[in-house]
Amino acid sequence: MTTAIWLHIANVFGILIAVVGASALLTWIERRMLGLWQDRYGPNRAGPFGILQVLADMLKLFAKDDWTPPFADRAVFIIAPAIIMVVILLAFAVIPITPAIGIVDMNIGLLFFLAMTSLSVYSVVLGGWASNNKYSLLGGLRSAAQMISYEVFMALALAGVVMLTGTFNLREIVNAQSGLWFVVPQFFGFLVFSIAGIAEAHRLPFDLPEAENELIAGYHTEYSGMKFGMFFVGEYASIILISAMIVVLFFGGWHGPWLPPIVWFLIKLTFFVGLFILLRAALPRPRYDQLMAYGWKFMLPLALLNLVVTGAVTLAFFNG
Amino acid sequence: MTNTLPVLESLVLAAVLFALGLICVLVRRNIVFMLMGLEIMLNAAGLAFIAAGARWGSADGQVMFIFILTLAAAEVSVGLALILQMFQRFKTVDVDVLRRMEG
Amino acid sequence: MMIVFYIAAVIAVAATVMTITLTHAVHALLYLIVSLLAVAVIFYTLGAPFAAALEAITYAGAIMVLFVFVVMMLNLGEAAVEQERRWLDRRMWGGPALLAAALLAELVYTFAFGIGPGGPSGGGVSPHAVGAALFGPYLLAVEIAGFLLLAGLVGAYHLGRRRTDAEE
Amino acid sequence: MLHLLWLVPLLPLLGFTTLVLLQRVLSRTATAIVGVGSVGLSCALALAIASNFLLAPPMGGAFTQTLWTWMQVGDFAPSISLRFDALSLVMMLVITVVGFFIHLYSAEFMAADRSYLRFFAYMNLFVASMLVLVLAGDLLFLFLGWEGVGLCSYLLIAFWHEDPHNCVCGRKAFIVTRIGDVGFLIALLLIFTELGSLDIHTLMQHASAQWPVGSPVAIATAVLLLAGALGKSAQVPLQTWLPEAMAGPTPVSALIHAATMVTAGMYLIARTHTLFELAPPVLLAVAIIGVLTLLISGFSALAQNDIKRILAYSTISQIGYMFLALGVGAWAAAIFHFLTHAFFKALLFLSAGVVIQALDEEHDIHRMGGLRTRLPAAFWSYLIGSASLAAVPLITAGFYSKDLIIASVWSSPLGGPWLWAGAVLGAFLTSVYIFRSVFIAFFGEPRTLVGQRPRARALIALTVLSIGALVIGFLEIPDIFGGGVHVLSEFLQQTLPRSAARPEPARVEWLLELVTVCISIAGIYLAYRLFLRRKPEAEALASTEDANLLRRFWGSGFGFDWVYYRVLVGPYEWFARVNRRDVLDVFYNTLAAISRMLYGMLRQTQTGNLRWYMGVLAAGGVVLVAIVVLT
Repeated sequence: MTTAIWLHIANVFGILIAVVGASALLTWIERRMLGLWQDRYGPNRAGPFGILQVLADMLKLFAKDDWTPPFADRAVFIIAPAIIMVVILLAFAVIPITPAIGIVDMNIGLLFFLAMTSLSVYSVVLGGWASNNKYSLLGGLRSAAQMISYEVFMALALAGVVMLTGTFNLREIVNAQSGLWFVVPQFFGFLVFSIAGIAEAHRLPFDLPEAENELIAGYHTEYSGMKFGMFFVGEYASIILISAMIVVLFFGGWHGPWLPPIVWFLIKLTFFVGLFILLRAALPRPRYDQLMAYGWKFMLPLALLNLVVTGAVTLAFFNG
Repeated sequence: MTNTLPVLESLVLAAVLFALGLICVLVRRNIVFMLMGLEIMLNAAGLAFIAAGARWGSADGQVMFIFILTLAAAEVSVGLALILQMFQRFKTVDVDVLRRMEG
Repeated sequence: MMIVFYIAAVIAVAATVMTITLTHAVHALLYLIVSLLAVAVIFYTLGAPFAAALEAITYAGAIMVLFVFVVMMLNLGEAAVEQERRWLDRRMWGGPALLAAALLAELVYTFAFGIGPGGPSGGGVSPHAVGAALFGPYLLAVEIAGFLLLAGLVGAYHLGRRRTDAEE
Repeated sequence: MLHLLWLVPLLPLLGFTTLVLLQRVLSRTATAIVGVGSVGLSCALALAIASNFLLAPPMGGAFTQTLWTWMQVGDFAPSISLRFDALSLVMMLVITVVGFFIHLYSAEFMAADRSYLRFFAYMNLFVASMLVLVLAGDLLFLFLGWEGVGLCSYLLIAFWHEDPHNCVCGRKAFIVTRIGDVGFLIALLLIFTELGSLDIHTLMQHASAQWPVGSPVAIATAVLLLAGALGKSAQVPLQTWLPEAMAGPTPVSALIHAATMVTAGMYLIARTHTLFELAPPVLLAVAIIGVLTLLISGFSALAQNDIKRILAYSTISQIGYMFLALGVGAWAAAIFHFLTHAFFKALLFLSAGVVIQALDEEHDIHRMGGLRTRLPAAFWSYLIGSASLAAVPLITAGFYSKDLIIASVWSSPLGGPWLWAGAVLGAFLTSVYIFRSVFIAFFGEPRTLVGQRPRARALIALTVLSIGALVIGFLEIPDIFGGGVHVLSEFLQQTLPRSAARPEPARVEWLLELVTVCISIAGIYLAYRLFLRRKPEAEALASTEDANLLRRFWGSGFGFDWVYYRVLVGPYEWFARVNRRDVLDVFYNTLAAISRMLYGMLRQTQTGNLRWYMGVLAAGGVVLVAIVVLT
């Protein structure tokens, strides 16, 4: 009993630290990889390959004066960056990394994930609003509309997976893919989910809320110090989260031959994180109206079609 | 799950939330707050349904909650559009201004 | 479980009280969101995890975002807060509070004596059962709810249009 | 062939619908083709069916065609059914043949009218309704045709509705006939409740089986049916509408108010003769009304100056003869007179129409004159029609039919010397007034210039009708004229009972014959003396005080309109005037005031304050829950 509790605690803190650490590390990895693809160096001075750059950035952010602009709404301004950290880290609680590693085995794990991502909107929206700056406000408004819209397609894309497995439990979903990864029967679901995931994490090319060249970093214009750091790390954490969900839902989670489950999971995860960074390097940023039109006029019908076809096929052949 | 569920307590909580929402609707002059009060009341009703559903172990409570949710979504979308419209026309969120519509 | 319930209940009530007393719309909304999340937790303790998730996703995650969105669009500023403070005259609370108290008393009385003896049969209701009920006996209601949403969509779109002066 | 019967009324109805639906498309020529053609087709079909019927009579002398059940409410199941027998055949033939020629004439007569299409639409609808009336096998279906005919009559009298006077005339016709129709409707209800059926054949059988002769219910039914017939056929006391009905176009007067519709009452009585035979007092009333009518309208016609009004009163008077014939049980004689009358009266109206049009809407005979040479076609047709109407012996159709009626009245057990005397006096009057119009209008000095002359279509119609007005009479020739011919009465015996007249010795018959012939000739001679030869003397006589009074009295149709106005219209208008500030309204106004007061009080709650509404709503909720909790 005691062992179980300790194991659980180890699980919790292990994942927590791993995620935060990985997110921090990702800031460096991204810059290096962007440098690679864009034919430049990236941070390469501090430590081997510049890996200590992470530490340097962290020190800088911590050391900075924790300054709140006088015109800002103080309470909300402080809460906003915390929200994204909290909800993203909470969402990791339901991700089954291996049969042994994973914090809770919730029977509504998938819904919990959706709930957390939908709450992450507040971080951006409130941050933008509390800054009391018109660029930030614009960024906040954009993110509210964008994230609410893409949440719809995201949930609809996942409904296909739920139909195939008949459960919201992520662990059971992974187990259901021991034979065939759902990326095959749910390819369109995967496509929609990935794109919506990028939008939810407001990563390039869907980083309209923080578009540097029009909104001067948008919602986090006024942020500095560790509050900015939380936004920053939160964004990378959400990349990892989306990648992890893709792995869990569509690429069989820890399943794979020869290698231990944790390794398989990490390999797949790394692949998708890399893919996201590559997308950032490769794609231009659309206009805001293009983004919304794309979502409602292409993604939504696609997701609905996927849903209908999946439902029809399930009903016809499995009749569960 | 054989342990007892806090049904009665939930119902009381729902009543309290409903009363608070009612106060909000009655006291506030700001139409945004009135809409929020309505949301509180709707949510309290949903809570009561869930509690009742849990009391009988029936799915009907949650079904009703889902319908309330739908209702709330539709209500809020229209209500907020009305607020925007009102603000655009009267430059205020004070419902008492709307008295001029008195017939 | 009961401890979780009581904590959540207290949070819900406290947050709601804050919602209805605060003068700043965004702050009030934040408290309302907290209240809704607390209610979601209560749903979970009542064995309705599906409803809890929906409460968080739809209510807290979508409907409230709309609220925040609109408040942000209105962007009333400090003056509105001041005005709200003036409007919230102490004298105005009496009547509504009395009315609400009467309603509350009646409801509690009903619950206390109306729920009857015997422990709740209990038992959580799985999402599967809810879905089966929704698309079984309640199918017509689902269709009607769909129509309601469509009407809400059209209505909101129509009302939200910014009319030009020529149209007035 | 007989099963095509339903097409006969349908064709004009199709013509009507075509005209109405395509009114924006059809040219004038097309309108005429549709309007006249539909009736022409119907006429041809009717002739074919009639010959078929004559060559191969169906079982029982009647052919019944049930198209469908109109409605079904409990026992009440009137059907859309047609019944075709000798009576219907004669009526149908007259309606279609005369109707067709009048349509043909109208195509020319109305050519300059703005509402050409509307005219033909109404006319077609009228023909369809009239055919429904005479072919219906069910009393309710008959009533449909009856009302359709009334509606068309109204529409056509008020055809030139730009002139308010025409509308007043149309309204008068509608209202007066409606009074009779109420009686008819009550009769329908009575028959249905008493006999349980509205099918004419069935109800006749039931009636003769269930009701003894002279039973109150039979009398009541017959009286009510008679009321309907009086209204439609313009008999005393409901005759006042027909002179006013001359406000419509002349072909309308010819078709509706002379040849066909006004005989509907007579047809109804003939059709339901069983009921009337069960009520001898009513039959007597029919005869007396007939005599009264023919005398009153005969005197009235003497004092008219409007050529169409003369003809209108003459129509009333001739229908009076038919009623007289019906009343004395000479059914076939009535139908015979109907037949001849349809031809010669249509002829008279059409030739009068030619005159009126030629003289640019001139109706007054005193402004005419000398038209004999200037409008020969009109003169000859008018003369033939007048001769037929005045029963000029041997060569005219009117002679044979009127003679048959007068002879029947004498010899019938239901008739008698008094009725006979009235009929003879009427015949004398007829000769006088009609030849008065002939001599004044067509002889003497010309007074008005002649404009438009009749062209081909009108001439065809006039010729055919003239021939009809002369030869139709040979269907029925008394025995004393060398053997005698009884084609029509033999034929009608399939449907109508044989005339109740007792055979008279030849001597008496010769005497009666002589009287009628002399009366007719004497009338014509008197007219000749008064209005052509000795005009100044006659005018001197007419200008005396008493004569003027008499003329005014006769001219106003024995003052029926004046009496009706005093007795009915005046009091009604007085009551309406008095009641303009409705007494009963006080009560309702109080109610309204109370509700307005309550509304005022309730309005106070509608503050427009949203929070107030919410508060009231919540308080209501609290009260409701309290009621639930505490009970």
